[in-house]
Amino acid sequence: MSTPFLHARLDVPGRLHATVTADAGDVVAVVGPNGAGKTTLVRCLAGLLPDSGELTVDGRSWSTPHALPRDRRVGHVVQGRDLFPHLSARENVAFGLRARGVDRRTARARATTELERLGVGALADRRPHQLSGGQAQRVAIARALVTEPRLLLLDEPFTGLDVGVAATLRVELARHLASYDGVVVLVTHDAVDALTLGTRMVVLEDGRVAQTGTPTEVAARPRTDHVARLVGLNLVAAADGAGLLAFRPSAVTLSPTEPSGSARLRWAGQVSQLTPYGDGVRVGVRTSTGQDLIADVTAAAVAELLLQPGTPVWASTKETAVVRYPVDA
Amino acid sequence: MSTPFLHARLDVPGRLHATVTADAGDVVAVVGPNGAGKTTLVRCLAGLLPDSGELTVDGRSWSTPHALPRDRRVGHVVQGRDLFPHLSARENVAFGLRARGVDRRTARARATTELERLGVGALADRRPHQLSGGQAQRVAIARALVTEPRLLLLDEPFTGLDVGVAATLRVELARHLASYDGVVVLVTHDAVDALTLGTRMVVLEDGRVAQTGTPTEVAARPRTDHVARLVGLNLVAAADGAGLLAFRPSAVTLSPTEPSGSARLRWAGQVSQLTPYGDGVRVGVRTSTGQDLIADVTAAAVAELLLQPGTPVWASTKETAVVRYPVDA
Amino acid sequence: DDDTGAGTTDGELSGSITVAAAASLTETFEDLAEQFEAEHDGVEVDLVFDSSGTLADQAAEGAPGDVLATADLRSMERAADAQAEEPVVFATNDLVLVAPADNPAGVTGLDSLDDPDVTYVICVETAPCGGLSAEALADAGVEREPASLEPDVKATLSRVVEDEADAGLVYRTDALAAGDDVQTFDLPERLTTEYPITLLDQSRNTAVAQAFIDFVLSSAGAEVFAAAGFGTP
Amino acid sequence: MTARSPLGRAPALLWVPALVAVVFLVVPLVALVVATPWASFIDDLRTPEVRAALWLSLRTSLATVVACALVGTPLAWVLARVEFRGRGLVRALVTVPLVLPPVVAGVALLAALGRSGLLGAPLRDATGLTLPYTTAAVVLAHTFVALPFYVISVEGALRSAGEAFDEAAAVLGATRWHTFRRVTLPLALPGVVAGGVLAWARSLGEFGATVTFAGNYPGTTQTMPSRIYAVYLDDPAAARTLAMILLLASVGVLLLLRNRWLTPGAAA
Amino acid sequence: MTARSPLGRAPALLWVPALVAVVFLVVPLVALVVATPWASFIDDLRTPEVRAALWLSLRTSLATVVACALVGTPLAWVLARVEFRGRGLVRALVTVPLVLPPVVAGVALLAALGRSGLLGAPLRDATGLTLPYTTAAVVLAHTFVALPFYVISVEGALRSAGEAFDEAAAVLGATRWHTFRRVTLPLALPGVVAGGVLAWARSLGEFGATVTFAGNYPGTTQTMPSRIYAVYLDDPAAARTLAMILLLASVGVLLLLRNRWLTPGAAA
Ligand SMILES: Nc1ncnc2c1ncn2[C@@H]1O[C@H](COP(=O)(O)OP(=O)(O)OP(=O)(O)O)[C@@H](O)[C@H]1O
Ligand SMILES: Nc1ncnc2c1ncn2[C@@H]1O[C@H](COP(=O)(O)OP(=O)(O)OP(=O)(O)O)[C@@H](O)[C@H]1O
Ligand code: MOO
Ligand SMILES: [Mg+2]
Ligand SMILES: [Mg+2]
Repeated sequence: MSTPFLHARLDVPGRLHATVTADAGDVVAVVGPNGAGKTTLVRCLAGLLPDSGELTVDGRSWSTPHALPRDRRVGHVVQGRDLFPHLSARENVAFGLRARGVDRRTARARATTELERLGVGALADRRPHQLSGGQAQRVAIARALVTEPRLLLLDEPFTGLDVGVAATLRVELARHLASYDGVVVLVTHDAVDALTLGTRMVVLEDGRVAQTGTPTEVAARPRTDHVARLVGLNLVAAADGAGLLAFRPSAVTLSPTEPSGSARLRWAGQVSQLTPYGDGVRVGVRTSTGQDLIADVTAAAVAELLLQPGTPVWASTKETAVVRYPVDA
Repeated sequence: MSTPFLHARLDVPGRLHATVTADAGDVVAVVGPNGAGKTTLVRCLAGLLPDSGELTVDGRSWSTPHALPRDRRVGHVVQGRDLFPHLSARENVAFGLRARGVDRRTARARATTELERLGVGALADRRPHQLSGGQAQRVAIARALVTEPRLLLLDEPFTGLDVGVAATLRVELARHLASYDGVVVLVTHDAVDALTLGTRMVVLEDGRVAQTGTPTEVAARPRTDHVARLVGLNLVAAADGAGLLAFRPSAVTLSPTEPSGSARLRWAGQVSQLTPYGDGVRVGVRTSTGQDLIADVTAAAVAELLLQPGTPVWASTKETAVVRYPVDA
Repeated sequence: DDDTGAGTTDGELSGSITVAAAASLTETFEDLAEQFEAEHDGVEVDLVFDSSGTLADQAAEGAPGDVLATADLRSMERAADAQAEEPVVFATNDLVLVAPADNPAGVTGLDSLDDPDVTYVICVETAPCGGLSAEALADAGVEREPASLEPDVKATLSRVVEDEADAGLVYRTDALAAGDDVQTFDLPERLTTEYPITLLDQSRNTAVAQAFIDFVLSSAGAEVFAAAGFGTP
Repeated sequence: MTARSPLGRAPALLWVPALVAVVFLVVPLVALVVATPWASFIDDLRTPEVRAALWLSLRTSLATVVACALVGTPLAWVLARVEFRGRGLVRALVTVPLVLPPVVAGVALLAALGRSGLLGAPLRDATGLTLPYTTAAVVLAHTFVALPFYVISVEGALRSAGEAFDEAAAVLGATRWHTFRRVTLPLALPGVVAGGVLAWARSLGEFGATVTFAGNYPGTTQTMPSRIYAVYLDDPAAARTLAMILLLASVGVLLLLRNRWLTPGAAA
Repeated sequence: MTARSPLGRAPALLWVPALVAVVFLVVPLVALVVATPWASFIDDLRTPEVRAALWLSLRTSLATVVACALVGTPLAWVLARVEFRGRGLVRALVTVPLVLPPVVAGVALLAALGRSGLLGAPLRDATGLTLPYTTAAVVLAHTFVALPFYVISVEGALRSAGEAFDEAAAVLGATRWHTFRRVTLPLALPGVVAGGVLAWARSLGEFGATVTFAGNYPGTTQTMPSRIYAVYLDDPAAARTLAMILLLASVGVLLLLRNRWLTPGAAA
């Protein structure tokens, strides 16, 4: 097997111990709870955090000898703001080109084009403090894209973007993927982003890789609570310890007494929360074994069962609605 | 009619001209494209931006004479980070209590409780720079909640939060709403948040209120492209100029030739983009009249119609799937 | 402050006085103060040294002090308002030419100063020694300009001692104090300055102050001054 | 001079001039150390005059820092945070004493606070007190000379700390004073400490203004620099030993401070 | 003193001490103005010595600022951004010249760069050049005294500007030098300008080190403070007029600068 385009074994004591690989053209969606180490991973790839690991990109080692950030050709959009406050939006975007020796006129022209592509061409002369949060985020993305990086690191890039722009950006990304053979690392808390844009998915938890695979695999067989919640599935350990069970909230039935009949999987518990959801209501149930389940039911059912937080209730689902798989497939 | 709990007529030249009212207990969801003036609105309510308008909260005027931020009893969670970098998470949360004269021990205890409620109790002694983005966001929310404000201003508070925490926070907010009679102003780009948490919705566009109403009303009859996209509807002007038409992407049929039959609404156009979406594919169509439509179709349909960007296509929908309403209802 | 000066008790002197004296009087006045204190039990003499002009101005401003001794009559005049009596000249000093111990430029007298290889310094014209130096150079017909006009005579001497200048014009007492560090050349004409002393208006212990002035003017004083190279008025 | 950092080595264009600067500052110190007659060091340290001068210098320089902190910090805050008409003028006026030669500063202080001065005369008529030639006058002279350094440096720090956190504190219910104490000041602490060090150092070395305004009396107004100057007039070599004593004392204080306040960590 | 702001009025606890500070700094200046014999102002300004001294002061103080900027900015950057062993020591060494009384600074410079000094003697043997009594020596003396002020103030500004933007620039492909010029320096500009003003002012008022190291000769080494001191020895009143000339000249320069560099807008 040939070496992958990106091969990273990253090690930051106490914060991250993870191996990530990707082929040219891959979009690696990194998901995980807050504090899982996603930003840490991205910063290691950019060369901003010292780590003791191995990193190979496009056949070249970036770890021995340690390559400086400026020599890595990465694009980086960070969580939070780091636009240069003393430069206009256009100068911010042109910065990376100028730093790489592109002449002023060309750099400005390309910066303007990139800003226009992201819908903020009219704001090119504003300073960051004169931009709204979402406008600033778009400028930051333009700044990362314009240098045509080999490795594009996006740490929650769609944060604060309005729906229209987020959609545009997805198209932008698709365009980039089609026309170049680098790797995109996309950190996100959004299931749709991870599933629709990612070609691989990496689930981080406590600094370790809890699961990898294609988005479809991961979504179908989540291995952690976090991913299950992310893709909107209930995840429980099988009673016989023989594996994991995943099933949709809509496949959960609530009843006041222990259900008999074909619903073979059942849990006694209490209603923990009620939220309107779509046309119905999403009900959180905490089972007597301490498991959290979600059930999507109709408003009529809520009224009929007199559900409110604290109401004792039985949750059950049919064996046929459940995907069953081993813990370490 | 009695005066509402919150009555704001806000005026910031060139950025905002909007009137917002809310009753005690309301959650006002503010939505709108980037740069619409949402943050500006929130900062005016907090007293951080000078505006020439009128503002009455709970029967008292905050505009004549101008009330200082510290006298307003508002809670404010901002877009971006503003945790005090020199204080630990606990000290950050305790700050507002201490500033209002609560003794040190009580303040620390309440801060700890609040941090625990938000799932970051274990990080109470860390400084902001030692927190991940989402962890910091939770501390910021705890800091705003702990002072039990009359007006809670949340500027994209769920940004960067993992799914589990965002859910917890929704419960937290619900708890707050049940136990006190203030007003929450929630700025969000997330349709689910706006629809499930809001009791009123304010749509801002270019610094003006483009639409208000209950979330259900607004979602059912969006008056701007932005809201339509937000709630996932297509919005077109009726051909006879007599109103607006809204319909779901799943109600749109694509065909290679002009459809005959019951589909009375039809548009010729070109495919602009294709994105995997759930089990199917979301297809963007730009009509020859320059309108953008979205159609959700099956993967099989895409293959059959050989759809790819640029493919000419007819989009149509049945009159029965369409909600029709006047422009200024 | 009332307890500092007790004046006379049964003809016995007691208490402390402050004597402000020109910097060039440092060693001699320290010597005299010690002798004076030894002669009068319970008397203390505090000494303050600075440039004459500064001390005179401070005395005029009312600075605490009992006796003022300056290095020239001009500065003494600046304290005219604070003088309790006519100043009396108690010593004189005259200008000499000095060169570093190894005399690197081979200086032999004022004539050498016209040599372009000789770097020499004198006092600035506004300082007492500066006026005399200008006179000396004019008398000798020296045309080359000095390298620097030092703010006071000690700075001038220091340039020579430190080998930063090949020659300088200073007072005989300074040259003598520098000992082996300098070679000294007498000038063809003696150019002297006079040192006056006076009792100050603000004195709180006039008895001791007057006794100290008398001691300075006594033969014991003259001995100390002569040893340091001063002339007698 | 250089070390590994994730951002790469320091470029020669920066570290070469930095090295030049260090050499330029250090060589004269080394030369001074070499030229010091160390034999007399301990004896000089034992002289009561020297000990009195050193002690006075330490006390007055400390008092100067306290005075600067008490009135200079508020002034820096007002200049950095409050918009008012004439702010530019006040800032210029604060800078002016910087350019006064020290002796002139002393003359100005005499003209203002001397016994026949603008404020000194009424003060004397009212209370019988005169300021010149007292230890208080030394502190006043030092403060006059050091305050502008303090204010300019602290104002810069306050400005760069920014107002965003002030806003957050205000919304949380803090008064401006509470905000100042708990947020603004702690955030600007590195700059405040730097300003304090500048003021302290300026005070410790100040000589011209002190001698002119406060005089040069052992025990009450003769600070180390005045003593050094007095001795220098008489015996330059001896003056060097004294200078070395002042130097070592201040380096001691600095090292003590560095460890507590000025480490990179404290600035984070 | 106070004005409207969204955050409220300045509290008395801050503006009262600020007012005290301003009064304390301004009253001596006013007294100096009052005590100046203005009649002779124009005549004094016409004296060739005074004009030469003023011109020399302006030239040398400007040269000093340039020298500080050229070597001091890199040194401040190294201290703020590069971690290396002995950084604490270097920082302490840089602070030490601050506490030297000016005359001692002059003595130290002589010991190092005088014609029989540590470096001065070899320099003279090799090239025949000596530094004392030259205008270059004036600039060296001023730089020695002013550089620490500059470095400490600029290091503080660089620290508070933070490293986040340096990182962003590095990832965008900028070298450290490019980052320094285009990001770090512009962001720290208010602090750099403040440092420059401090250095310039310190240079303009410096007297002790200059006289001791460079000497005092009209046209080449007699700066305004030296001239003022020389005149003061003989005629304090006349010295005040000269001081006023220096003061007005520097206020003029400051106002010119303020408008171009030091306005609040430029700091944003
Ligand atoms: N300091 C400023 N000076 C001038 N214009 C500004 C300033 N701050 C914001 N603006 C502009 O005011 C408009 C409203 O900005 P605001 O921050 O309120 O938008 P927003 O609705 O919060 O957008 P987002 O969703 O991107 O956060 C924007 O067009 C923005 O560019
Ligand atoms: N400077 C630091 N010192 C110590 N711990 C840190 C530091 N920065 C981050 N951490 C910790 O390292 C862990 C990983 O942080 P990281 O920022 O990588 O999380 P993340 O996955 O990006 O989370 P989020 O989704 O909230 O952004 C967290 O527990 C965080 O608290
Ligand atoms: O020249 Mo000074 O600078 O005497 O303190
Ligand atoms: Mg993160
Ligand atoms: Mg916003």
